[in-house]
Amino acid sequence: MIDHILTLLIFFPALAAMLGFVVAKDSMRAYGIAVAAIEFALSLWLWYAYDPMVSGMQFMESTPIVAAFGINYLLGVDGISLFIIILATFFTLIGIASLTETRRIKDLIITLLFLEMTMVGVFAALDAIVFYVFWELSLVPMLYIIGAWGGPLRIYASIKFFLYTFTGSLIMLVGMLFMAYFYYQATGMWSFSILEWYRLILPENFQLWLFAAFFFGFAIKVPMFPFHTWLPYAHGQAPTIGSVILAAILLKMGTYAFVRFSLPLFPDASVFFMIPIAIIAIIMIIYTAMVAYAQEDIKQVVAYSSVSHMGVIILGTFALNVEGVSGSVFLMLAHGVVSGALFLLVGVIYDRRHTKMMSEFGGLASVMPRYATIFGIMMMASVGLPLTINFVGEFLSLLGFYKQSHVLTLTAGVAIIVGAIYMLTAYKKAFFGPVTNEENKNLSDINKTEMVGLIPLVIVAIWLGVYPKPVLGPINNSVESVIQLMHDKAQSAEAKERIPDLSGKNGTISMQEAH
Amino acid sequence: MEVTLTHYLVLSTVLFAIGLIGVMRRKNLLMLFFATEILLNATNIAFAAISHYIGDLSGQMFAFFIIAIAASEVAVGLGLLIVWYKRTGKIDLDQMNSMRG
Amino acid sequence: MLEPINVSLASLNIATLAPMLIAVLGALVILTIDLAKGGLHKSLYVMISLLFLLLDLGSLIGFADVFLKNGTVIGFFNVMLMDGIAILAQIIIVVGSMLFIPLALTSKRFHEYDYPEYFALFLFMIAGFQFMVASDNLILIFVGLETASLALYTLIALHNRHKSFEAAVKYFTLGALAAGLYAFGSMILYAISGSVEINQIATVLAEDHYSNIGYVLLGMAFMLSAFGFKLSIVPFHMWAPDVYEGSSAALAGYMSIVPKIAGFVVAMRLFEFLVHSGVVWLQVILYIVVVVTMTASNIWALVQTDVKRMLAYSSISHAGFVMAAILIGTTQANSGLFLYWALFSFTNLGSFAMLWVNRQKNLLPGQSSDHPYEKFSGMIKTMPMGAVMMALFMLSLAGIPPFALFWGKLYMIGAAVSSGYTVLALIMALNSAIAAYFYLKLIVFMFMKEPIPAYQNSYFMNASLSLKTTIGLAAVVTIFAIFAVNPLLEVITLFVYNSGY
Amino acid sequence: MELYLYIALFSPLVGSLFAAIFGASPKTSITGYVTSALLFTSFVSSAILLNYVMGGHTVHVEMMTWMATGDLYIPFGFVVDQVSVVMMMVVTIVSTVVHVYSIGYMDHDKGFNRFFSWLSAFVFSMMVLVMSDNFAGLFIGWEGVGLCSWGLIGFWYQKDSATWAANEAFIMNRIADLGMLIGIFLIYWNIGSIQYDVVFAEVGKLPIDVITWIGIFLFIGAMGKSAQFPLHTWLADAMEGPTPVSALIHAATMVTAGVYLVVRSNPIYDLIPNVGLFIASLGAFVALFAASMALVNRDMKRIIAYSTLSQLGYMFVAAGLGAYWVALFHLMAHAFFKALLFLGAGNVMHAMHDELDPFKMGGLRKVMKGTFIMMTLASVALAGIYPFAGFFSKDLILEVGFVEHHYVIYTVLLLTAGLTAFYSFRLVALIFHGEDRYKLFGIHPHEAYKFMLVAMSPLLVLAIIAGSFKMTYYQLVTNLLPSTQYHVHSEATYWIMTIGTQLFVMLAIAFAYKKYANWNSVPDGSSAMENRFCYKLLWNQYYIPKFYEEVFSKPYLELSKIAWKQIDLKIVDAMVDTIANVIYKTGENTRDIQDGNLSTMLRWMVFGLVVLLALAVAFTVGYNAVGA
Amino acid sequence: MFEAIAFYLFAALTIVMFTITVMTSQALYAITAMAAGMIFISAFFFILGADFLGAIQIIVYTGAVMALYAFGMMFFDTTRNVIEKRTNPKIVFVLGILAAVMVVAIFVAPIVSNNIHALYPVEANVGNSQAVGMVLFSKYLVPFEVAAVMLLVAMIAGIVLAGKKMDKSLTLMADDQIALNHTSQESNHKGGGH
Repeated sequence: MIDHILTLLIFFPALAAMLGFVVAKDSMRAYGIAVAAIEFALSLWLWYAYDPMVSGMQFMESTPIVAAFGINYLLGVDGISLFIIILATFFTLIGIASLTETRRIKDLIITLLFLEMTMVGVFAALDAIVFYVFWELSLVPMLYIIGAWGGPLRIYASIKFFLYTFTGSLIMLVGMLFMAYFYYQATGMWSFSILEWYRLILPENFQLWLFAAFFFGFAIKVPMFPFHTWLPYAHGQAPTIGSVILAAILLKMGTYAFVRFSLPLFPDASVFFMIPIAIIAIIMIIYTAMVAYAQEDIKQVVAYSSVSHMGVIILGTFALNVEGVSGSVFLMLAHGVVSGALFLLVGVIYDRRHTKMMSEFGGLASVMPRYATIFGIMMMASVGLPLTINFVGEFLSLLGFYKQSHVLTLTAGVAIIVGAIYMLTAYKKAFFGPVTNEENKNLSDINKTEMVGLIPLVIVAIWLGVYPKPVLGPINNSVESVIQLMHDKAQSAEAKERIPDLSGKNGTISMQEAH
Repeated sequence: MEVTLTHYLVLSTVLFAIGLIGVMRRKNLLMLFFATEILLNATNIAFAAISHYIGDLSGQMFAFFIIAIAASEVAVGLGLLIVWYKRTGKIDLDQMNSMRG
Repeated sequence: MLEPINVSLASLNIATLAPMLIAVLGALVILTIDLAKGGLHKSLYVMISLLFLLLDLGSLIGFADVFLKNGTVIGFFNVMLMDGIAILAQIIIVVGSMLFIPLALTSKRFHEYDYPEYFALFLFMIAGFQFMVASDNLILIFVGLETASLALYTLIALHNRHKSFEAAVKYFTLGALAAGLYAFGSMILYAISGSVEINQIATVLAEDHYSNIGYVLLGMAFMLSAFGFKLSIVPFHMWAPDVYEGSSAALAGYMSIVPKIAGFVVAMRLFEFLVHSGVVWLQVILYIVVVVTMTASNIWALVQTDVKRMLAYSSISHAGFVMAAILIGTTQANSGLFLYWALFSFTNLGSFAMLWVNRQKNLLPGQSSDHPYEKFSGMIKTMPMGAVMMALFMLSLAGIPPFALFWGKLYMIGAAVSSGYTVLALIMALNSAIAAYFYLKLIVFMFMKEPIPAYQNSYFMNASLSLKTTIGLAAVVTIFAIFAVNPLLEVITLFVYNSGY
Repeated sequence: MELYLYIALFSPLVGSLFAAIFGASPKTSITGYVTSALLFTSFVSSAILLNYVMGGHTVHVEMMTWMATGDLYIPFGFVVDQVSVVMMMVVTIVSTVVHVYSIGYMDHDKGFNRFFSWLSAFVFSMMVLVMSDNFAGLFIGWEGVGLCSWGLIGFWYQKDSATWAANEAFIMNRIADLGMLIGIFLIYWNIGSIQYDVVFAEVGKLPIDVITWIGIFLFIGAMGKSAQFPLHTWLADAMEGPTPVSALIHAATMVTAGVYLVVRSNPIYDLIPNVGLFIASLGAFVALFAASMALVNRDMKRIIAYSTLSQLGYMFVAAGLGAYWVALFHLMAHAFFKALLFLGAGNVMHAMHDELDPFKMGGLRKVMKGTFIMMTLASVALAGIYPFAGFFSKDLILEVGFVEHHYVIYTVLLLTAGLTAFYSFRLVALIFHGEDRYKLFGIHPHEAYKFMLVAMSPLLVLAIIAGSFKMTYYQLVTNLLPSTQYHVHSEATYWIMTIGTQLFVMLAIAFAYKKYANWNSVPDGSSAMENRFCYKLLWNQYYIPKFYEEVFSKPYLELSKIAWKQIDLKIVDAMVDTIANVIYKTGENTRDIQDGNLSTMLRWMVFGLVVLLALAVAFTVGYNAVGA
Repeated sequence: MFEAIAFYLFAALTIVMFTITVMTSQALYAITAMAAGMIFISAFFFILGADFLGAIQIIVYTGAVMALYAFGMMFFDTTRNVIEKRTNPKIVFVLGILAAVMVVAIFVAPIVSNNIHALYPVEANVGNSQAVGMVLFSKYLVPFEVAAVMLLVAMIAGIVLAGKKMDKSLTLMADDQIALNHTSQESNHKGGGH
């Protein structure tokens, strides 16, 4: 069974969703929780069975689908994808467990389970087409969630979300086909296996074009400035659960894909585009932080903050060294946990007041102290306080990029300032001050259902901030092999120099492990 | 002053163009059908001429089949027109405007 | 004196006629039964048609076997040409017909199904298409084309309402013009090559080193116009939306599949040798045509208010997409064409069948067409299964993986990329994105809006067991296409490659 | 000893968590007792460690790995050496006192439990800060104290000014923290480690410009935490927090973290005297600058805050000039008397029902004898009168300036010493002497709880006698810090200087008493002095907060709004929508091509044909041209 | 010479006739002119030695097709003046003439080819009809049969479309109406039988 655990992980929720059609409406939540819990347990088992000392792919599965065109059902996880998968199952569980939606809950849970399949699938796929299949398929449940349970502008938002990402990924698809064609030219065989592609060394000008093609798909998904405008709408209109999953997992697909595709496939292009992308990342960081600061709707603040944080992730990714990339992968998890939690928290107050305008709140800290506390913890995590999960990622990302450019990192580091500005201001507006609005006077504090969702997130946010090693270790090992691969493949002198050579360092790494 | 294949081809073209003009110009469906007949006939001349000038029978065969096709078309076309006329009392194509866009 | 011709029966390969003859025979049987006893139920005729189509298919599979062993079979003085693409196209034609004919078994009565002649004409039409693809003789192609077309005009008109007559007349008139263009084009080709067989024309042209290039281009311009009509290429597409709207959904779906594959095969025979000979004009023209057709029809589809009309424009767009195969001209592209069309036929079968089961007999006040988007509003709440199915087909049409059409698109774009048509590949990709909008629009209506009570009665009004089965079949194929792609692709590539395309 | 280290470190955390459990519930006194007890435990452990360290040992533990990736390896490592143990002692003493004091001070506050949770958490963070054996650990504490400071300044969150001040403090600190982060990055990429021992051993091998950058960036971090100009505005605003908080955080411990950082990084700063000089100059400037603002302020706590700022300037002067042990010594002494001063002010506030304007007090010595004595003595210590703590530490700094031949700095510091004495005793005089102006406001002041006064007494003792530990302290810390002795070469000069300074200071005190001891009215802004430019300048803190408001805050908000409404919505987003709309509109506008008329269709077909033909002709011409 | 005169004469006649067909607003003129044009075309066939084709042309076109059209004209009552709304008449002529000009532009170049091999050469000693017959029933047997099917299709189509059954549309009738209609027809039928 362990040999096929990835298949199991991917298709179990889908299967369960099918069966879910039979389950009675009022029992649906319990069913959903059960399924998600089993799935989560499976993913934990995956972690347990994962050998952290191995940097390559594990639990590989391979079955030809379209042999004539080189498409295989090829799965595997390494340190980079393992934890995002766990994050996905974790958030599905938490999302369903703390679900407060009452309208057509059966449809919602079935949709969520399908969504879980696609999420796990994206991160487990090692074949570009399989990856693409899940990547695109994930749009559909999300479209439905936003469009059917969302706010007044939900249709506009959902279509915008769908079309925007769809357009980007189609360009990416062309890139993938190109890649396969290059592989075909080089070897005489069709293959979409990423691992096979890794072995190709492409001429630099092709790398640039292909990088650009992939970039569109990933950048829109991330979303990177200036392709980010679908996100505020999507978040603004989506129901809580939709925002949570979107922020926690779906956005990670883009950044994950950068690590999985762009870096190892196009090392020279990565170096070539490093500075422009870093500049975009910095614009994302500062500009969206400013936009977040100007928001009146607390959910939009969190939404824009997501974009801002994704900028740091991108920056770390394009640090092209172990510290930066590990940091960005870790920050993906961190941002998932934190922004997911923040959206859940916004949902809590939305459920009570049916508004997200900060001007409607004020003084919530005295009415809902527990809520304010949890929100505060998560806000501080979002701001990147040390010993919270975000700090580890942000620190490493910025640290990594510092190697590449001092000035840009300094500019990007403004993130920690502007992040604090909008977050603290928003927190102040919503929670501090006297209770001015009559409607807020009798709000009930967080209830058990909501706690179920939030407490684990708080625990994770602090636990991994204090002791990131169990996660960071496997990530590090896998990232090292990626970086080494990049170094070996790099052709231009600049790329050779920018991407560190780790081949001589294995000894020191194991020494550090011994500490 | 020899008549060459080119003469026939040009003649055919001219007739074909007349047919095209008719097709575009006519609003009365029946008269429009006349114009389609002209198209086919124009082609027939050219087929026969080519057949003659290169000494091959295939062209004549083609023309033969075109005549057959023209005849069938007339049958079906008139059938359609009859139904349409029964319903609307008109065969003016400007009246056919229930679908657009 | 004329020498008597000695022809050995064996060299005629009469068997090459078998598939078409089966269809014709079927039609005659139906007519005979009707003569013997009138007023029989349509289900009888549906089943008879199915049976004969099954026989037809059997014979085609037999040919496929022969083809794989001995290669192309030529019969009847080189008139019949049973090569790989002919067989493939015929299989698609026959299978497509078999899928659509059960849609006649609606629970409501519609005028055309009261005619046994309807089924006879249907089979004649299939025979016509089969002749069209199984020959490279321009005469036989023409005759086959006209047989099929005339039958099709009638089938449309038999729906017997105002719009269907209008559709039939429009289709017929434009068809007549197209026929004229075809004839004129053939004439020019004949003038420069002295032959009406495409192979022969190609040979002669090559031997002449295209010295009469003006004539060639002229002929091709006419041919392209004629086939542009058949394949609904912009600006020869204008019949399509009106005809689709005017005819019954079942027939509209059929029209979007079967006639076009026949057209594609002929277009492949006719244009591809020129593309391969490096006739820049054709490459440029085809490039423009493909791009314009895809894009323009997608843009027009965006603004439609009727689902069937939207699907009409979408079919035009898909045809344009597939036309790219002819431009690219590699084995991969041509295989992609067949793969695409095979998958497309199932998806489109599903979507049109969904429209068909939801067809009302009489329009509501204020309703101007059969299937306005509003009709599907909130369907998830009233007809969840139906809405899911419809959404499935829409997603497939939009090219969302892993549904059927995605694989076709993937392979086609892949073919474009492999042949250096990068910009084309990008345009194809971006067009899919534009197209996604109007497919999504229907999904939005079904899943995200509130139901409109007036339309509640029209859902599944027409449904019968066989319709549902058909839809189910289409859905299954659409979902699980992923498993069918590889075998299909292998077979198709084998056939296409061995036919020299 | 490791055990004591862990006890010292973690007992505040345990206390904090314990209090946090009751965080949202109404007052439960037990939280106060438990946290105080735990802090006392921490203090005892620190004392034991001090004793151990005095024996010439250090304790260095590595608890566990924190971050390890690539070449980066950051453990949770803690070191108790001569420097950190001094800080530990300061922190634990002051915080124990403050905790006990707060039990009384926060007696009637709804957020009693929350307060103790935050306060203990602060102590924990501070302990992490001082005990860490690497820069990342330091940064944890660094940000941790920032967080707790935020929580405590904004403790009364219903008050808008409090939360505003909290945010200001946090954000300003963040600006500095960025500098510190960059400093850490620089260290890591140049040395490959951020462990103190490795860094200090290796730093000498780096090119001097790199070291300079490291020094600058680390100091930027220190500037924020220690509220040096231009990041100083938050400290005065931070007085919105409860007074014990001001005593502990904004006087004794947190704000001195910057000094600690520079002291700790002495091997780095030793290599870059230019940066050191800059630090010293800035310190001197801030000393004078802050003192000047204190002269006219009418907010008791702000006056003390400016005095803190001023004293921090002194410390930086010492640290910048390489007299690290002097800086640390002043840090320690200052912690005691300044905390005492603040706690005294807290008593006054309590008595005066949170009235802060000393002009509205007067004559309080009659009702608050204990507090009066304590505050006066603390002020004496602050003014640097022999034999109080301030004399030893502050005069030493003056000497350093003199010995190192920085006479400008010396002069500035001397002047500042006079100002310090003046404003300190202005405050004392206004509060405790003169007429009972508070009666005008119907307030009935009362002395604080006894135990609060008792709790303050250790600080009083230390403020008086701390100077006598000078040599012991010197012996201890110079194990780690450069052991430069600062003696004026000529005995005569030394005596002239010392006595001169003392006289100058006493003169200032006398002047303050003369001017304010018999004050009898509440100024209303109409007097001539209050309308003078200088007064207004000082009163408005040199218009710096306003400047920040106008130049940074408001434009940033405006810019943000522009970024959102003009750029994001109207350009970036509109662009996307425009593309979609153009496509859609194209459809709308061209759909009439399909007008449903058969004639039109036929014409379009012929049109298509004509286009194809035209192209055919054109290409034919082209082909022939090429062929010819 | 004779050939040339005949060609130009008939060419001119045909063009005039067809122009009348296309341009006139009198339906009767149009059909008459077209019939005449058809006959003139058959003249070309005879000139070109395609006797069989000429005969067919006269029989099928001028006979059958024209008769059908004449019937249609009477049925549709269009023997009189046909009023047609003209929209953008210029475009029509511009497009038509452009098409012609461009085709002619190519056609004026003679066909250069050495590789045209007559597959079924016209032999001087064989009559045209005989030759056509030989080819038609060997090589073109299949198209011939398919053409037969096509005519069958056209016949069925014509009958079905023009039939009485089309007068009532089942498509538009509700179920109960159909049932009603059906029973009334049945009873009519029975009644008629009695």
